[in-house]
Order: sequence, then structure tokens, then C-alpha cells
Amino acid sequence: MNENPYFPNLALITSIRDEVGGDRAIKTFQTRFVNGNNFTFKSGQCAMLSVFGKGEAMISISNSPFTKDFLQFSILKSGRVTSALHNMENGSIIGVRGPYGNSFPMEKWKGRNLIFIGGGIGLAPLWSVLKTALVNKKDYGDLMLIYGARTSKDIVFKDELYDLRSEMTVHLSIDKDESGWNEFVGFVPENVKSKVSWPQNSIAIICGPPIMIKFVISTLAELGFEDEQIYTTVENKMKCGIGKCGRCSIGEHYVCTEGPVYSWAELKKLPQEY
Amino acid sequence: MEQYEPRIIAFLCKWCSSAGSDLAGVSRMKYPPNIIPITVMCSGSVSPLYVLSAFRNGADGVLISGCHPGDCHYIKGNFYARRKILLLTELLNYIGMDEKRFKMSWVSAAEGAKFTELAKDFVEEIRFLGPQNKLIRGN
Amino acid sequence: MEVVIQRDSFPQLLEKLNRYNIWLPRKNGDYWEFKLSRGKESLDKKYTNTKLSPKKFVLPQTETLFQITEGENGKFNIDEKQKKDSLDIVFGIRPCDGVALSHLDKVFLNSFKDPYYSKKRDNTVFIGLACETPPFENCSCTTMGESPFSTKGLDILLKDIGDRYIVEYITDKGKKLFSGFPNLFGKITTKDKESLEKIKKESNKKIKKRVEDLSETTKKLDIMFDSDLWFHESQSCINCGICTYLCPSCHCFDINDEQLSKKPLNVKRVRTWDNCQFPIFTMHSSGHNPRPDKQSRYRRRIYHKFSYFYKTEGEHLCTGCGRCSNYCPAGINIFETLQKVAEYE
Amino acid sequence: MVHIEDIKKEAKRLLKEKKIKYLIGYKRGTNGLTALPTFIKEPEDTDELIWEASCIQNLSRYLVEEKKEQLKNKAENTLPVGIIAKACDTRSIAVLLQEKFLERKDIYIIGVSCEYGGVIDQKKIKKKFRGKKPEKVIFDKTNNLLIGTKFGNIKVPAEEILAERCIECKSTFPLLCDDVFGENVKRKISEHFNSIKEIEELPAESRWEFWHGHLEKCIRCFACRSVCPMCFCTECVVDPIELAVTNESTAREKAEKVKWIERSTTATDNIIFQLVRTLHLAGRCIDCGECERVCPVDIPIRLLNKKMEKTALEKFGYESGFDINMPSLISNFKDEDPQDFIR
Repeated sequence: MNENPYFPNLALITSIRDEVGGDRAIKTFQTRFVNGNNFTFKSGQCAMLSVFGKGEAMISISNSPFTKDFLQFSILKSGRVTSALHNMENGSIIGVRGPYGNSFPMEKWKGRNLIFIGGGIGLAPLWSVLKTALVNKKDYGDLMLIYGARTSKDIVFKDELYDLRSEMTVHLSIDKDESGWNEFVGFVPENVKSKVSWPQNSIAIICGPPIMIKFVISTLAELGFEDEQIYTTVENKMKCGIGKCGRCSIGEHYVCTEGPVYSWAELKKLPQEY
Repeated sequence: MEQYEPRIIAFLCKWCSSAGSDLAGVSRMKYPPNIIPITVMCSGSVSPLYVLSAFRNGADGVLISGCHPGDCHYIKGNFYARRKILLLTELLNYIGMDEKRFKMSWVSAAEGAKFTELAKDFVEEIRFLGPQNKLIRGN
Repeated sequence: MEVVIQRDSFPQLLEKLNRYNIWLPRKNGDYWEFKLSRGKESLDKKYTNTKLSPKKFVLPQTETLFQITEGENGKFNIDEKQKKDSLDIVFGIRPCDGVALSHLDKVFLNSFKDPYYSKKRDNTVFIGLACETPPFENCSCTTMGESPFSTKGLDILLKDIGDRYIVEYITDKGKKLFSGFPNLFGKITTKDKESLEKIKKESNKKIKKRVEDLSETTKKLDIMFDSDLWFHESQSCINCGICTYLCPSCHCFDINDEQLSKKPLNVKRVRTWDNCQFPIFTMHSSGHNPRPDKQSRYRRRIYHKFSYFYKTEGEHLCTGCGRCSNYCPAGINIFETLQKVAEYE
Repeated sequence: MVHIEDIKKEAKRLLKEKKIKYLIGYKRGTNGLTALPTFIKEPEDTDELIWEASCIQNLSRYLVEEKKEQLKNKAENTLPVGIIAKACDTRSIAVLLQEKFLERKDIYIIGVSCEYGGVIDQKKIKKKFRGKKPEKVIFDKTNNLLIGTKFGNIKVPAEEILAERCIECKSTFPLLCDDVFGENVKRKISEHFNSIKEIEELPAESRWEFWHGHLEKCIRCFACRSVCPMCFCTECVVDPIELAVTNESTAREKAEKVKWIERSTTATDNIIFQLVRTLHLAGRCIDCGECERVCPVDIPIRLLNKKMEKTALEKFGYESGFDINMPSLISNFKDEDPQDFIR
């Protein structure tokens, strides 16, 4: 790997899967470096993807570190770079640098129940930690996923979610009722309230839009979760990824280096600028 | 030595000037290939920013052409253009850009000959001036 | 180590160094800036300080990181442009700006060493010029715990004692630069030392301390994030970038791709200065903005300089040069804000 | 003569009777002679108001900020905002009203006539009074200024320290006022458009050198844009990303935003930025000179706008800032508009 931290390593897109269509389309990409092996990373870390001519975007890695032959990114079409990524084909070349940021403290969680709570594209960062937990299933207590999307069409990883039910509890929700939907209807925090009843010895890991995170945290607090039992990932705009350019800062932290994973106990102490 | 070939961006209104240039084409009146036409809906829709952007991207000259006064498909678009373009002309001249590099004309759908003549003159004028090197991007 | 050079010998020194790029402060209209030397010159006695800080020597406003070109069948070639190998010598850095260089070092040379910054830093010799009088009314290095004779961040410091300069070598790089021409330099005498002491004392006296106790400010910042002081202090702010672009310590930047041609793709990845006072600085792609108003942006600037940086690096990210306050279109004075924070109850 | 005590009294009354939400005015600066903007809510704070030749800023920019905040928060404006405005400042308010960006009922204008004077140019003062700190500037009726310093009064011809725009001022008396202080007097120091004559007479190549040399220095701090009351767009062509993004903006809108210029501060892109700004201000700029005053690298931006002002007047008989019912320069035309430049 190049010593220059700004240097994008060339990577080949090896697979593209459509998750969600429409205006807010989501696709899942797998990439492999052109020269040499993938970098090693931990669950929760991010990578800076470049589309040459368009720029860079920080995306969380959504596969488990145990799958070593590719890096996986699930990307919501949102701006200049992500739109360009959505226009790419199998075999296209992009730039990847990283991995950046801290990771989920999975060692610390051993012996605890894990509750994953996600909304929309927020399932992507959770997916990596969830898959890792499944590999070492015996290290943890009960596993549960609570995931919500706007409509049934906006649910990502549909097939995999179906398969997942054989290994752990999965609760899905959509915002408004649809015919043929026989799971929870309503917002994620409400679903959390109705499904979670065992704060003791549990860890809740949240990822989703900022407003959802906020409400889920207060719901969990009501249910009796301690601040140290709640983890979330924070997203801010990033450019350098290495704690210099200044824009992802929250207080004295740079999300790209000290974040993106925070326990609510830690995040609470920082200014709420995210 | 190879002859210098100027590049001229021409913003032509769809209803008159663009049709005029087409007429020149089908009538076998040859106008120089140095003119790169861009059809716009109306000369009034040409933002001064388009002109600056054309220069920035390497145009040696820029032409804006619309319908004759009174003939505008949108009634008065070309009158608005007239004001805007005069302001732009004065400003470009004021900062020392060669005013000859920027032109406006009225060409109707029937004036293929006028368009051809105009294009030829403009190309020769720019050929004489040489490449535009003042507003080139990256400089 | 200290030696002495006669003021009259200064042009000769420049001549001996002429194979390098020599930058001297020169007046451009109403303000001073660093310009390439035209040969035999002296340091202008009237020189105050440059309006734009010398950070451009190590962090230029616009800098190409590398160029990406598309080769055959979709392959890309990335050319890391690092052409700078020649030595730049900058004369007339005021000690406050030297201190700022030491701040930038902390940002760019720590973990994830920045190769562009580091190369420029290595290939530039910064020669300071101590202030016998504060150049501006808002000068206040002493507030920040520095002095008009500070040597931080510099390679050499010149101290003007009238008809001669006392030359203090700070780094080996500085020492090496002048080592080739010993006959231009003399030994420092007791008299020189005495006049220096006198000037130093005078100079320190002339600089007003603008904040009584800065440690109090830093302490108070911990408890006043939600204070309405930020609203009042920033009410006249107009969201321009003067304070940060002129600041010698501010270093936030942006990275963008600039297309030179589409097919085959030819792109420059460019780093440019950016600015925490612009609303778009922190705006997410969704339109959500963590710092949506000028009050939170102004607060960010003060906190970054006097609380956050202090927590992580043990120093204030401010040198007291006063540029932000001298040139603020709305007349916002950073020292007044700091004093108000210190007095906050 | 304008007496500050009268202004204070009126301001106090307005605040006491809750006629205005708050007052934007000037207070004593801490950094030399320049006055600072102040925002007064409480009647008793009106004592800090000042009125003198150092009240340089065009405070109507803050009306624009207030309006933008309101639009963002979708708040109803209940009380008008009071503002102390010089003649030129009222002309900028007039343009904002003409363009329907502001509503007349939302502002309360306390106009102050500059009478025989105007405001000082800080740079000129600095040069003229090197070492001596001017403390007070008084105008007499003979185009001379009396400058009070520690060393006594000094008499200086107006053009030596007045801001350039004041020397060329069309009228020193404010318009559209709810209250007005000072007299309506005629005074003339210099011909209109005198300042751009010198440049206009240069040969084209020298004009290019002049402007290229200046605009090359631009550091894109956007202070000119930020200080300008007419630059109220939520989105500017030079911004690298769209500012007007909301939750509803589609990815396509965001991705396809045209990059007219790059963020690199190349001379070409600096020039295009300033040209676009100048054109956008044609027929709108009322020559308050703020852009030039704030420019940290001393680009004579005012002279660009002045050229457009001159063109508008000479070619279209249009003058901005005097009539709020007139259609604006480029949203209008006349049959007899010049067209001899068109082939």
C-alpha cells in the first residue's frame, strides 16, 4: 500500500446488487483491490471511495472482517459521488483508501445479549458487526435485529434477512401499512418498545437517520438501558478521513479517527453537532 | 505551418437562427466548420455565464444569435437578450477582453445566406486575432 | 547559538543565497506580502507583518495532490505530483506566525503524516524577524503566552538591534544554510546582548495583554456551550471567510476532483483551503447541517482554538497575531470575545 | 446638523412603545475610529448609539440575514425591524423592496442624512494620520473636514479622507424613511463615474493587466458576497455544492449541479466569479462600496459595479435605488434600447 494517506488504491467492482429502486436507490457493491490483498479492518470501520472525476465519499464497510476476499459497501444514491457509483458496472475501477475510524468493541461485549436496531440504509454498518457476531455466536447471548424502513420496497438485504431468521430473532417494520405486510407497522422506536424487554446484560447497537437514533436512545433509556449499554455510529461530512480537514469534528473528536462508533455514554458528553 | 483553426461557440435560437443555419446547410451554402452550434430555446435564455463558460472551456469566439426584433417566438425574449448582452459586452470590454471575440446577431429562419456570411467573417476575424488565452480554465 | 550580521551585509547574504528561491516581505499597495527577491535587497525597516499569513508556503490555498489519467481498457494511472525539490527561504516571518507553523506541524506531522505538508516544510527555511515594536494595534502574542522574540516553528530568528541583526540559529537546517559564508557573520558582543535585552524589555512592554487570564477562558468554555453569549457575539458576523483564511493557524481544507478532460479521463485531485464559517462546510448530502447557523459556527471557531485543540495538543490554536480582528468586516474582535468568556458567570 | 441625542430619543421611544422588534444601529468601535454594528432590544441600551463619519457599514445586510432566518424557520414577522440608514443604505433597501425580497411593513427606517459629509475611508485615514489617532471627524460646509486628534484639530479637504463612493455620491439625503434626521442639502465633490474614467481610457491590454493583476489575488473568502445586501441568493454559482439542498432534493438534482468554476483559486475562475457577480448586480448595485471596503486583498470591486451602473444609465436611462415601483433593469426593455452592436 502507498504511504501517502490520500492515495486511492485502485479497486475493481466485482459485483453489484440492486437493493432498492427509485429516487433513493440503494445498491450493494463488492470490490477487490487491483494490486494485492484487501486491507484488514474491523467491524464499524469505513473506507473512502473515489470515483475519479467526481470525488470521494466515506462509506462504511458492510461485510464481516471474516470474509476476506472482498469489501462490501451498501450505498444510498444521494449526491455527486454516490450517483456516479450507481452508474458503474461490474469491472469498473474505483479508488479505495482506508480503513478509517474506530470499531465496535466486540471483545467487551462477550457474554452479553446483542440487540441490533437499524433504520433505512443504517443497516449497512450494522451488517458487518451482526455477521461477525453470528460467526462467534457462542461468545454472545441472544441476538436480535430490529429493522425498519419507509416501505417494504425500501428494505435492504431482503433475501439475507429472510435467511437470517433461522439464526436469530428478526423484527421488521415499515412506516405505513401495506397490504400483505404482516409484521410491525410504525416507527422503529415504537417497534423497539414493543419487542425489547430485557435490558439486563444487553447491548443495543443503533444505526439510522439522526432523528431515529435520537428517539431510539430515549426509548431504550425508558426501558432501563444504561448509557454504557447503548452504542451508535455517527456520520458527518468527511473529506480527508485522517483527522485534518476539520469538517467531521464533534467537539475535540474527529469522527473519521475517534468515531464513528460511540457509546451513548461517550457521545452524550460531546456537543450535539451531528 | 498548419493554419490556425479558431473554435467558435454559437448559441443559436431554435426558432430562427438555428433554422437559418440549417437552411445554409441544405442550400449548400458552406459555412466554416469552426462554428460549433449549440441550439437554445431563445436568445433570451442565454445566461452570460454560458458565454464566460464557453471562453473558459477554450472558445476563441462566442456568437449569440436570435430572431429579429418583433419575431421572437416568445414575444420578447430577444429584447431581454439585447439588454443582457449589451451589459456583458461592455463589461468584457472594460476588463480588457477583446470585444471582437464576442458577437450578437439577428438571423431569421430564411437568412441562410446572412448566417453563412456572418460565420465566415467572424471566423476570419478570430483567425486574425489568434487563440483566446485570457479566460482559459486552469490558468 | 547566536552570531551577528551587519545590516549593510544583508544584500550580500541574499546574493550568496541566490540559487534558492528567496522570499522577502514587500509592499503591495497598502499591505505587505511575501514576494520573490529581486536580488540585492535589504529588509525594509518599515515592514510590519504580511496581511496573508505565511501558511501558504506549507499549505498553499490550491495544491494538486495527484493527477489521475485513464489509460487503455479502463486502467488508471495515478501520478503523485510532488515536484518541489528546490529550497525556499522566507525572510521576515514574525514570531507569532512561527508559532503558527508549530501548530500546523502538530496537525500535519502527527499520526497520518501528510506527505505534501511535510515535503514543503522540509524544503523551506523560515527565517524569523523579532518584533521590536508590535506591528499592529491588535497584536497580542503575550496573551497567548508567547513573546515577540519567540523561536517556535522557525529555523533562524533575526533580531534587529539597529545597524545589525543578531542571528539566532534554532534548527540545524537554519545553521547549515548560513554555514558556507562565515565572513559575513561576526561574534556577538556584550554590548549587542545588552541592547537586545533593552529592546526585548521595551517590546514586551509595548504589547498589550488583551485577555487577563486565558486559562480562565479555557476553563469557562467547558460550561458555556449553550450560553447565549454566542448568539450576541456572532450577531454581526456575515459568514465570510476572512478570519480563517488570514489566520496563520487555521488549516481546514477541502478536496475536490477537477476534470481536465472527459475522454480519456484526466483529473486533478486538488486540495484547497476551506472554512468553518461557510454554511456548506459541514452540510451533509441530505441537506442536514450539524452547524446550521452562524452562532454555532462562530462558537466552533472559538472552541476549536481555545478548548478542543488545547485538550488534544496542550496549546491554544491561536498566536495572537490579530489578523482576524484587524480585518473582520463587522469588527468582531476575538480578544474581546475571549475576555467576555473569561468573565462569564 | 444631526444630533445623536435626537436619534437616541426616537430609538428609545420606538423600543419602549414596542413599535419595533429591535434596532440595528452603530456603536463605538473598539478598534480605532470605525463604528460597529449593534443590535438593540432594550430601550435603555439606546445610549450606546452613535452617529458620525465612521458609521461606514451598510446595515441593510442584516435585514437580509433577518429575512433569511425567517424564511428558514418559516416564522411570521410580527414587528418591524428598525434600522439606522444613510442615504445609500436606504437606496439598497429600496432595491430589496423593488425586488420584493423585503416587505415595507417589516422594516422601520430611521434615515440619517449625510448632509455635506459622508463616511471616511479607513485606509485613507491610516495613511494620512500615520501615528496620530483620529478621534472625531466633523464636517463643515465647505467640503473640508475637521479631524480631532490628541494634538488638536486638523483641517483636511473632503476628498482626501472621504470614501470614494461618498465623493461620487448622487444624493446624501435618505429616502423611504419613517423618521429622518438631518437636512436635505445639495453638495457635490466630484463628477459621477469619475473613478472609472482612468481605467476606461487605458488601452485594452492595460485594462486586462489591471484587472487580471487584481483578480489574480482573490482568495475567495467571499466577503464581498457576504457583505452585499443584494447577494441574497441561497445558492451561488460559485459554490462547490448546492446550498439550497433540502430533504426533498433528489440525488439527481444534487449530482447534476453544474460546476461553472472550480474551487482552485486560478485567475480565470476568480475573474469569472467576479464578472458573474458584477453582472448579477447590474442595475441593482447602489454603490455602498462595502465589497471593496471588506476585500482583504484590496481588489477595487466597486469599479466593476460602477461600470455597470454607468452602462445602465447611459444606455438604458436606468438608475437603481430611487424608485421601488420601477421594473428592474434586466426584467424590462424598451423598443429604443441600443442595438447597433448587433449584426
